[in-house]
Amino acid sequence: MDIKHIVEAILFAAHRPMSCKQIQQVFPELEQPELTDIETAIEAITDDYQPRPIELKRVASGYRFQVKVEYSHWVARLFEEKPPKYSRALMETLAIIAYRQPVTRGDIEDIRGVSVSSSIIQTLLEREWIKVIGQKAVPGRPSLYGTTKQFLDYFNLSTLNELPTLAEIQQLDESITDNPTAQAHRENPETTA
Amino acid sequence: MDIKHIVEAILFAAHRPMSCKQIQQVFPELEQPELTDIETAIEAITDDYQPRPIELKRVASGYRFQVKVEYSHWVARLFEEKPPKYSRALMETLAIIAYRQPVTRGDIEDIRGVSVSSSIIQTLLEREWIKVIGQKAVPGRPSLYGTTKQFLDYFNLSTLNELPTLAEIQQLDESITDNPTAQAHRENPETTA
Amino acid sequence: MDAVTLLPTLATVNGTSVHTLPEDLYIPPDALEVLLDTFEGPLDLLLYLIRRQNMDIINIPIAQITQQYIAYIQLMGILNLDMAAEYLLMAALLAEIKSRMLLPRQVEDDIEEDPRATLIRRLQEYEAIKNAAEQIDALPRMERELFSTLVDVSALSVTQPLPELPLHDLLLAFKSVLKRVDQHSHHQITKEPLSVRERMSYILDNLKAVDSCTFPQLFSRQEGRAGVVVTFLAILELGKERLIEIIQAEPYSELRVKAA
Repeated sequence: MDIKHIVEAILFAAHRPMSCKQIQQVFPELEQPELTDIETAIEAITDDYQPRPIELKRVASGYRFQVKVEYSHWVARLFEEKPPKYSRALMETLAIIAYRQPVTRGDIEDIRGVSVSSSIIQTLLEREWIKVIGQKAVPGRPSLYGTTKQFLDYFNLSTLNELPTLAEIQQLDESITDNPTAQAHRENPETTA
Repeated sequence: MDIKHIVEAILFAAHRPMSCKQIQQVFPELEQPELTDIETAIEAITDDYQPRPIELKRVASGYRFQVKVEYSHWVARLFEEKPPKYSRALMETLAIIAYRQPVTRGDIEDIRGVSVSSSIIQTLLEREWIKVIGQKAVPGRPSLYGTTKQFLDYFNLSTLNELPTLAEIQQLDESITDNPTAQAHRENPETTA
Repeated sequence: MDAVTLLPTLATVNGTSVHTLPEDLYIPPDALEVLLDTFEGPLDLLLYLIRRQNMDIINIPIAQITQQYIAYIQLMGILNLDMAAEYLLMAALLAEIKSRMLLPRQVEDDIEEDPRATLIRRLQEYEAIKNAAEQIDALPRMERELFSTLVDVSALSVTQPLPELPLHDLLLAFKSVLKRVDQHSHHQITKEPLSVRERMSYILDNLKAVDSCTFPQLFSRQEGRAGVVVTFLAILELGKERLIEIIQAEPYSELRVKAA
């Protein structure tokens, strides 16, 4: 059998990058081709796949087939996972920043009565719902956080003033929702919107 | 971008069999090709890989790329673990479920003439080769078992029809005796069975 | 037969110990070693006996096969092999068929199914399944002859969708904060209009980029009176919370505002 075909089969079936030496070892002892033969085969295979959407790529530990980067956009949906849900702590933190801005992390902790993890602040910053708008003039100069335009956009508000007042929030009925998908959410925690 | 290339990239990236419908769903909503376009692409890809050591194979749950059987000798050496072996009892139980589904454990025992151990049923369920497809309307309501798509996938089949044909059960002559020579060539259309 | 002849007593048939095998009892020596392990049950053993002697299932000589089967069973007993009850049941069934066949036939009025026919059908069905199982076992299968391809996708940049956050959920979270604060807190959540808090953030954010700005620069004429009021309240609140400094270098000079 053709060495090139065997090498190609091995590269496709291996669950890890394979060096020429490792490919050689896969052959039974008495049938092992020379390393140069394997290199030649790899070159030929690399050329063969030029027009295809996958490529034989050399990485640190050897060769492996991979999907060409330009197809990311197309195959991405294969790997999309159900989006996670935000924690209660994150929602409370965000709400406090929205209503009490500008606030420091210490302020948020005072109000919530528990510490606020860095990862929550990090997530909110990455989501661009909050930003650092200054430093408080106290020892340690903690960052002051405020909400962003993206925050308003996400919640479909034109100004912060459109958020319900504290009084309105106190009246908020837990069973009434502004958003039918949010309702479905609570009725069936398994489904993700 | 060419649909064929995208379909090929999806099939390679999926790491599981993909049906035409599933492939279609991977495309962004407004760019989804027709199912017939995907079928055409799959045919073209299948042809393209004819000369190569891998093939696009149709199994029960869809299409998957796999190494051609003739290369298994080499490729098997990539894996240190020996492939799992299954006992005759398990294979016979599986065969009965495949050919006689839906069947209860009692039916399987009747055909094999011995009791079926729970561990065999358990193994088959865990491998997802069989599943409970209902309960028989008799006292005790025993589970009815049937085979799954994963069973067909594993054995490289696309439908149950591709299973080896079962030997036909010969009809019996009514007047059978203990004397084989006297019976050997007698034909009698009235049969008991 | 060597393995067999080593045994002191092969079987006890009708109270007599049998030391040599009857001529018509065919027991291949290789079968003895793995006797019960090899057979998947009484049907399998029967099939084995039939097939080894090239008999036709449809026309099994019941007398002969019964004798052989029972000899096997007895042998198993002697060898102390764990024998499933099904084997004994089959021996009983065979004996019954044999005795019924010796009786004169009751033609036509015999509505009961011929027990031999039932056995033959079961043997046929079992043999068909047994053969099919062997064929399925021989099919190319994953992990043994078939190997899926694995193409790396780690180079692909896949963006994960971000969690959704319905406004209602956000407000409910805040409501529970307010409840906790009400219950046991020295902390007051004051009831300033949100426009003031928003403006506070806006002013601070703008002061971040510059060292300082003049007081009038914070106001925008286009916003009208209401806007001016909101900005003024925001500046006062920022000053109160010591987030900004309002500086006047000398009397009557321009007021300047800078971040604290």
